Formats: sequence, C-alpha cells, structure tokens
Amino acid sequence: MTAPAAPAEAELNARFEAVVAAQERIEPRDWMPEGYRRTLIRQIAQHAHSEIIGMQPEGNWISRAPSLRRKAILLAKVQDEAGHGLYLYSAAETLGADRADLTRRLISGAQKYSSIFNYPTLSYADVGTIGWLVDGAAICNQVPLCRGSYGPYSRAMIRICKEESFHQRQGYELLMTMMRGTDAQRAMVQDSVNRFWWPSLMMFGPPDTDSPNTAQSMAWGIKRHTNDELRQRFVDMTVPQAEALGVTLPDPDLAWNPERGSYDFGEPDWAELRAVISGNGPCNAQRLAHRRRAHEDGAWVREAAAAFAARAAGEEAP
Amino acid sequence: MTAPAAPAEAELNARFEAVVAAQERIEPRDWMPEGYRRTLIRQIAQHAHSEIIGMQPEGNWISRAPSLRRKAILLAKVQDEAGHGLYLYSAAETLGADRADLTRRLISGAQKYSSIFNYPTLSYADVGTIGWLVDGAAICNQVPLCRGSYGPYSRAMIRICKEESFHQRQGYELLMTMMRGTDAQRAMVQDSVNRFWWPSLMMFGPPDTDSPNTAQSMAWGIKRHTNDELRQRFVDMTVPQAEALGVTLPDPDLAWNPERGSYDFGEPDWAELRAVISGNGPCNAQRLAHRRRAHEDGAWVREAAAAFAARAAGEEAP
Amino acid sequence: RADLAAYCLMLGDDALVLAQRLAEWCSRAPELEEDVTLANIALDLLGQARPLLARAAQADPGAVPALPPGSPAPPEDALAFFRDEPGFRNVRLVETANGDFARSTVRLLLFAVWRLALLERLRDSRDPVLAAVAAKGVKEVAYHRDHAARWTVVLARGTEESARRVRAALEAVWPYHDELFQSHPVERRVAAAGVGPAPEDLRAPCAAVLGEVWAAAGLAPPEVPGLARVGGRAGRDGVHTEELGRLLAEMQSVARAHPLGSW
Amino acid sequence: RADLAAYCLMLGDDALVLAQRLAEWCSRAPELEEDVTLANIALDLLGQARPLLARAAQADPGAVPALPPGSPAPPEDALAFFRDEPGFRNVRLVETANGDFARSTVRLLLFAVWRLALLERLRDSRDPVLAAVAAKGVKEVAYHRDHAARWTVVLARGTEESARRVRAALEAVWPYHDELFQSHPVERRVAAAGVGPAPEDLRAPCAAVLGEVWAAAGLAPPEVPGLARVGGRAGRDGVHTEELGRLLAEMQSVARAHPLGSW
Repeated sequence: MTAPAAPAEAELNARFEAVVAAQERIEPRDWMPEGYRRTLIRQIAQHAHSEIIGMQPEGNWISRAPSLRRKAILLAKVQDEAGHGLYLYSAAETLGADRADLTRRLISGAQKYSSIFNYPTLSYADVGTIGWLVDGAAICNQVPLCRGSYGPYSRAMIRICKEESFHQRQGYELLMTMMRGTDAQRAMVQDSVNRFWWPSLMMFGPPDTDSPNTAQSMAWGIKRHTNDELRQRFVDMTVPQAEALGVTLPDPDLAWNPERGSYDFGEPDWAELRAVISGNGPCNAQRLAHRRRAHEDGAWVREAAAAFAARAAGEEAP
Repeated sequence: MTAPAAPAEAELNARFEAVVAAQERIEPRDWMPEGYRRTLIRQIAQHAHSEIIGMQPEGNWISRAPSLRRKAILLAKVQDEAGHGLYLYSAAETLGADRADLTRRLISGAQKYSSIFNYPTLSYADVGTIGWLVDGAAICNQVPLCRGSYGPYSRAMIRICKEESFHQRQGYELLMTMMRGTDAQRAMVQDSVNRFWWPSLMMFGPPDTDSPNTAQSMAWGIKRHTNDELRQRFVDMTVPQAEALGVTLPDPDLAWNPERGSYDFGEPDWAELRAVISGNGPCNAQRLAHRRRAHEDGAWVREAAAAFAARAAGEEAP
Repeated sequence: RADLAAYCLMLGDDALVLAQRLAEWCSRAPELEEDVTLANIALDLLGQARPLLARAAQADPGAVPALPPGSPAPPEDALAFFRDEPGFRNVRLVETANGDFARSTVRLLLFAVWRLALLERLRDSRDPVLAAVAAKGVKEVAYHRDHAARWTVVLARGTEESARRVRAALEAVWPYHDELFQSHPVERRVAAAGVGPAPEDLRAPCAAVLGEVWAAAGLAPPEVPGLARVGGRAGRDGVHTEELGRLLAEMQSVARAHPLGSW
Repeated sequence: RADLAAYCLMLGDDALVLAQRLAEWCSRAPELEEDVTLANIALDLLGQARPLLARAAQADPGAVPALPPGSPAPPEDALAFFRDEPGFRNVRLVETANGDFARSTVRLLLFAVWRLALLERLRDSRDPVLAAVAAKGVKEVAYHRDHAARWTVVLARGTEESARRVRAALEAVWPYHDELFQSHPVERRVAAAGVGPAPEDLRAPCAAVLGEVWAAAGLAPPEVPGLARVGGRAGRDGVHTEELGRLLAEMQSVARAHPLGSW
C-alpha cells in the first residue's frame, strides 16, 4: 500500500472552505488552516476558562444559600460549570491543545476569561441575576456557536446551551420568588440588577466598529453574528422579562423604537470595560489568586495520582 | 581586691531557707537550690503558657461579640492575657530560662498549660463564664502566689491578680446582664455554667491524696495551700454568686454543711481530667495547632526583625 | 415520637453539616473532576438531609424553631437555618474543618463507611421514611465510600509527600471516629423500637471494612482513645467543637437576616 | 443632617471594619508584643467608631435600622450589627482580607497615613463631635502610622523573604489606595459646609508622607490605576468586595440571633 500523495495546501484550503460554506462540520482529523486552529483554540480555551472562573462568583454564596432547596440548585449549577469546563477543555484538546498548558496560561494571565466574572457578587439576589442576565447574555452569544463549523466545539455547545437555558430559567425564577417576598428582598433584586445590567451588555464585546477580528471569524464560520447584533437581540429579549419581574433597568435611554422594532438603549461605560479587561476590575486579582491557589494547593494530589498510576501501570506490565 | 571565698553549699542553703521561712523574697541574684529553680521555671512557664493558650477560647468570640462595648471589653481582656504572658516569660527569664526555648517546649507539648483551655467555647455566655468561674478559680490559685518566695514571680502575680479580679467582675457582670435578658439568653448562661462548672473545679488539680509534689512546693514557699483547700475556698465563694445570678450549679450533691461551715460537693470526673491532661481533651490538638501555626507563620517576621536589628547595630558601630 | 424526631435530626444533621463542608471545596479541588465529584457527594448528602429534617419536623413539631408569623420557610429550612447550635445533633467528626485534601478524604472515608453500614440496616426500619431514605441512600453512600477509599489508597501509595499527608490526616481525624459508635439514649430507644440499629452493632462491620482499606493503603490508625467529651456530652447531645459555630453563623446568615423572606 | 450622618458612617465604618480585621490577628501575631500592639490599634479604632456611629444615629435617626420593639440595643449597636452590607460606607481597603503580616502592615500604613491627615484637619470641624473624635484620635493614629511605617521599613530591609513579601503586599494593596481620595458627593457637601476636609486635599500630604516611607524602605508602589468601580460605585456608595459580606455575617451573627438580647 502506498501513501497517497499529499494534496497541495491550496487544494486542502479549497476543500476546507467548501465544507464551511456548506455549513457542514470540520472534524479533528480534517485539514484546517493554522489560523483557524489557533483562533479556535484561543476561543474555546477562553470559554473553558470562563466556566471555571465563573464558578467563583456564584460559589461565593453556596455556603450561605438561604434555603436547602436553593443550596442544592446552586451547588448543582456551579457543578455544571465545572462540567462545561471539562467538555470545553476536551474540545480544545481535539485541536492539539493540552489542558495543563491551558490552565497555566489562565493562571499566568496569558489567556483571558469573560470579564463579567471580575464583578463581585454581593447578595443572594446576584445568584438570580447571574442566571437571568449573565447566562442569558451567554446564551445569546453561544446559541449561534452550536452551528459553528468545528464539530467537537459545536456539539459541546449544544449540550452547554441546553444546560445554560435551564440555569437561566432557575435564575429568573429565584428573582421572581424574591420579588414576591419582602420589601428588603425586592430592594436586593433591584440593587443586583443595577450592578449587573451594564456589565451584561458588555459581555457582547466592544462595538462592531472596534472589533477587528470579527470579519475573519465570521468567514471561518466560528462567529455568526456581530457583537452589536447580539447585544441588540439580548436587549430586546430582556426588557419584557424585566417588566414582568417588576425591576427597572438602570438606563434612562432605554425605550421602544417602533420604527426599528427594537429597543434603543444607552452606551455602556466602555472605559470601565477596558479597565476590567486590562486586569484592573474589582475582582480580577482575587479570581486569579483563587484559581492559582487551588491549583497550587492541589499539585501534591495530582502528583500523587500520577505516581500511583505510573506504579500501577508498571505492575501490570512487568 | 580579692574575691570573697565561695560559701559552702550547706551554708547557702541555710541562708536560703531562712529567707523563705521569714516569708521574705528570693531575688534573681540570690543563691537558690537547683530544684527550686527548676520547679519555679516549670511553674512560671506553665503559667505563662496558660495565659497564651488561654487567649484562644475567648479570642474565638471577639469577631462575634454582640455589642461594640462587649467587643472592646473582650479584646482588651484577651490583650491583657498576652500581657500577662509577657510578664511571666520575663519572670522565667530572670531564672535563666529563654523565652524562645519555652515557646518551643509549649509547641512540642513538652510543657503543659492549664487543662481548662482544652474545653471549647460554644456561646457568648462562655465569655462570661470563663471570667466568672475560670478566672475566679485562677484567682483562688494565684492570690497565695502573690506572697510566694520568689520576688519577680510574686510581683508579677500581684499585677496579674489585680487584672484578673477586674476580668472576673466583668465576666460576672456579662452573665448578670444576660440573665436579665431573654429566655434564650438565660438558657445560654445555664448551658455554659453546666459545661464549665466541673472543669473549673478540676483547675485546682488532683485531690491532695494524689498530689505528690505539694509538700516540697509548700516547704519552698512556692505553694501555700493544698489543692483541696483551694477548691473548697472556691466552692464556698462561688455558690452564693451562683444564687445571686439565678443559675443552678450542675451538682446534685452540692449542699451547705453547717458543721463544717462550708459547702459539701460532689466528686469531679477525674477520668475526664486525666484524658484531657494526657492530650485527649476536646481541644488539645486544636489549641496546640493554632499556637504552632501562629509561631511558624510568624517566623519570617521575627527573622526579618532580627536581621534588620543586626544590620542597624552594625551600621551604628562600624 | 420525640425520639424519632431526635434520631432523624442526628442523621439529617450529619448529612447537612458534611454537605456544607464538602461544598466548601467547590472551585478549590485539586482537579476539575474532583470538583465535580465532591459537589456530587455534597448534593447526595443534602438530598438525604432534607427528608430527614422534614421527617423530624413531622414527628415532633415542637422541635421546629418558632419563626415570626408570616414566615414562608418550610420546616426543613426552619430546622436548618433557625436552629441554634445546641440543637444540632451531628457528630463532631462532620463539622471538623476541611484541612487539606487528605484530611477531607479520610474524614469522608470514616463517615461513609459508618453511614453505609447504618443505611444498609436502616432499610428495614419500621419507620417508612427512614427506610425510604436508606434504600435510596445506600447506593449513593457506597459510591462515596469507594471514592474516599480509592483516594486514601492513592495518596498513601502515591508520593512521599502524599503519604506523609494522609498519615497526618488519619492522626488528626481518628480521635473523632469513636463518637460514631458511642450510643446515645435516643439511639438505644430507637433501636429497641426497631426503628434503627444499635450504634455498637456497627462497630465490627465498620472495622472490617476499614481494615481492608488500611491494608490496601499500608496505613494504621493511631492507637489513641476517642476525643474526650465535655461533662459526658458530645455532638449527639448538642455539645460541639468551636468549628460548628462559625459554620452555622455563615450558613444561616442570609436566612436569618430575612426571617420573612421567600426564596 | 443626612449628609453629616452619612459622613460619620463613612469614618465610623472605616474604623469599625478595620478594627474587626485587626482583631482577627489576636493570638495569631508573629510575636507576643505584636499581639498586644495590634489589639491596641484595634481598640483605638473601635473607640473611634463608637462615637462616630452614635453621632450618625443622632444626626439622622432614619439611618438606624429598625429593631423589633423592646430591643435594648443602643443606636451604635443597631448600626453595627443590624445594618445590611449596602448600608456600610467604608472604603474597600479596610475590608480586604488580612493576608500575611506584610499585607496587614501595608494596609494599615496606607490607611493610617490617610486617616491621620484627615483627623488633623477634622479637629477644626464645625461639628463638635467630629472635632472631639479627631482631637483624641490624632495621637492614636499617629502611633498606628509610625508603627506600620517602622514595620514596613524593617520588612523591606530585613531578609530576602521579608522584602519579597512586603513588595507583594504593596502590589496587592495599592489598587485599593486611590479610593480614599476619590471624593463622594457627601464628602464634597460636608467639605463645603466646613465639617470635613475635601478628600482630594489629602492626596498631596499623604503622598509626601508615604514618599518618605518608600524612600526609607527602598520600595516603590506599582504604577497601576486604582481598582475599577462597579458602575461608578464603590465602598462609600455601599458597593463592596466579596470579603465584606463574610466579615459581616460573622460579626453580626450573635447579635442577629438575639435581636431582643441584652449584653
């Protein structure tokens, strides 16, 4: 049997682009452009890191959940986030990345995670608001990724989006329950929404005019909509939910625009977003220190497991 | 000038015994028998260690003190205990002991501290009960030490006893205030007294019949009363205070004996005391681990201070 | 019925307090897989605690703390969040601080071996709720036990560091073990009524299971007596360690700040 | 008067929260002398907090949380133990975790330098209570500042390890520093009324004092901007870090469990 002649790169690229154009899936063994691979690894890793760091703001309230039912719901949710992290690291590994290496990049600050998790959670209402607004925004960002061109990633996203939708409904339900409770609870919910509304809008990234990589990612089928398109979709979806809840969104410019058939809204504080992205947000240092400490404190356990496995393998095959 | 001939040991001892018999004070530069020195160092060190370890059970409630006034009182009290530890280590140093060495002996378990601190503090009432019963028992033990034969120790004890009396009154006053409060508070006080009554009685040590070192210590003027004498004095003093407070002491055998002019009382659970003394009490491991950790965590600071001082001394005298 | 309530609180509080401790690991575990597993174990225990607390409330409504009129908190939450420390009847073992991973592992091992032996017998309880909780719980706790046993062996036979740590953990946790088998008057009466096993009867089967783990791991528990009690009282009597007060202060803080809150 | 109350809460909460943090060192300090000193500093700050909270309550009774009828808690305790987190107006600096001794030292240095500059000016306040608190506090806080400055120099010039730690501490704490000088509308109105200084006016004198310490220690603060706010809000607006919630849960636990208690 002779090996088939290696097809020229141009031909491979043409085949790759045809698959993407047909909205079919690229699989791990398929040829792909290096830039596509690199971009995907970075995006998937960043997404995985976000799930892992995202365990902290909500995890902050597990010990203080005010009912046993809510404690179970919250613990299960944070556990799901760990699970999402696991799928996503696996998806990145199908592209040749190494989980330990990605973890090192997270801890050293070389790779980012979603800036939303650099805001503090300051009351139990924040658990609900993160479910409603933050998971809601994440879903808007992620649903299109379920139709993304890279198979393992898009399949992981299908599962993740399903669970995120469940979390979002639970968050909204918590807020609804609190709004039917005491005045103090209603005030907690409103305060929480005041703090998380703008950061949620910033989750869609900078305005399209400032987003240089969007075009290439859309061409590769990694991204399907621009930041501003998704942001608008999120606002349009959320405003009626806020009304049903009975909370005020903290934006005086928010108003229905019958001509566009959409809501007009104000400009997020992009300077604050830049501060947070550049490492200066309220919790950046805390989140990374927490992750680093867990990683370092666990090193001896991972080493023990590796040593034990190596010895067991040696005994099996003497 | 010629050095005076060294007097023979027998003569020195006779002089020492005369001073003790006259109830005068031995001072650091005076000759003293080695056994006296060793016994005193051990006793003073154990007393100092008790002050330091004794910071923990009460310190456990500083962060949770239920009023700002009580927080200030408690913090000041625990601070006084650190201060007592400092005087006592200084007194031990006049006998040639070294504080760092004594600390090592405490941490390694080679030297003991009062077993009472191996019981947990489980409610804010315990702060009051420790003041009333534990400080009260300590005062009964310590007042005679103010007339002890070794000058630096007896002078330290005068100051310490004065402050302990103040702490005892504060503890009693806290309990009195709580007894005038809610039912839940009264129940807290009673529960606290139930837990601390017997351990307080055990603070006077084993019954005289089991206390082999008492005779020598009394001859040397280190100890002035037997364990059972002091225990009886404490009971007689405390029962009327308990009545004034409105709490029941958890001893069905407690009764006034008009013939003795004293209270009869039941037998403490000496097996429990032995378990606690032998390291198996509810908090022994915790107390030592806390102290060890503080000591180890602070090592780099002490080293930095020493290095800085050495450099400063070097720069002064080039 | 007061005995049944007290007994349900003992078993429910053991599960609740250990679940609270295990949940503290969340986002701090040595690897992601372990984050998932420890959360699962905590969820299982929380799932056991809830019907047990509800059963306690049903058997003896007087055991439930009084809440202000209008409070929507169900009995399980009234018991979990508004009961004061002396009302908690868990053993001291489960409230001890997590320490490092070795310590949490050994603590879980000792607890799960005992609880599995208990639940296996409790399946035949005359109380239908206890029997149902046990029937469901046996599978869960068997997994907890196996997980803790596997890690105990891995750590003991891993590196020098891990072996040192697991020995220190055993040294630290072992004194809390004996309390599980010291029977409380409530347990004796419940056993006499055919509702639960006698705690001493669990001693031999637990020792056998642990013996296998020690053999596989090459470990030996220290020869020390159980931790002393306080005037004869310990966890089952509501006399705990200093750790529990802080755990409850944190756990109950939000619920107590909003006694009329709906969640 | 609402402004005066808010201002007293800012200064009182700074002192209360830092006292709570410093008291956590009790029985954990690197040497006994330091145990005594840190407790003293905490006591001084607690002593400053109490009249400030009482003054806030007097100036604006509406700022005091409502307690159940019959509660004997004085206003200072109602404010300290029954106020929810968003009502606390301390800067985020004072609520940050103690960390190691270097971190607590640097935090105390930054705080005490600022507070001394503030109290020196506050002695001339038109409000007699603030003027009295300041007059008494100046001596105390001068001692706190000197103590922290001395240790900063000792650590920076001690061993390699201590120098590394104090640099890491400065790196970690510095982002919280700027918030002290960012003036809040309440502070601006209070300044305009001659009751307190304008926060920005303290920037230069504080920088001068700190500059001397850095020079003596051979340290340089990192060139990073202050920690970002949350939608423009920070500690003075009741928007804190995640640390404060746990601190308050613990601090308030006993008082809240007994709202009618006498202490």
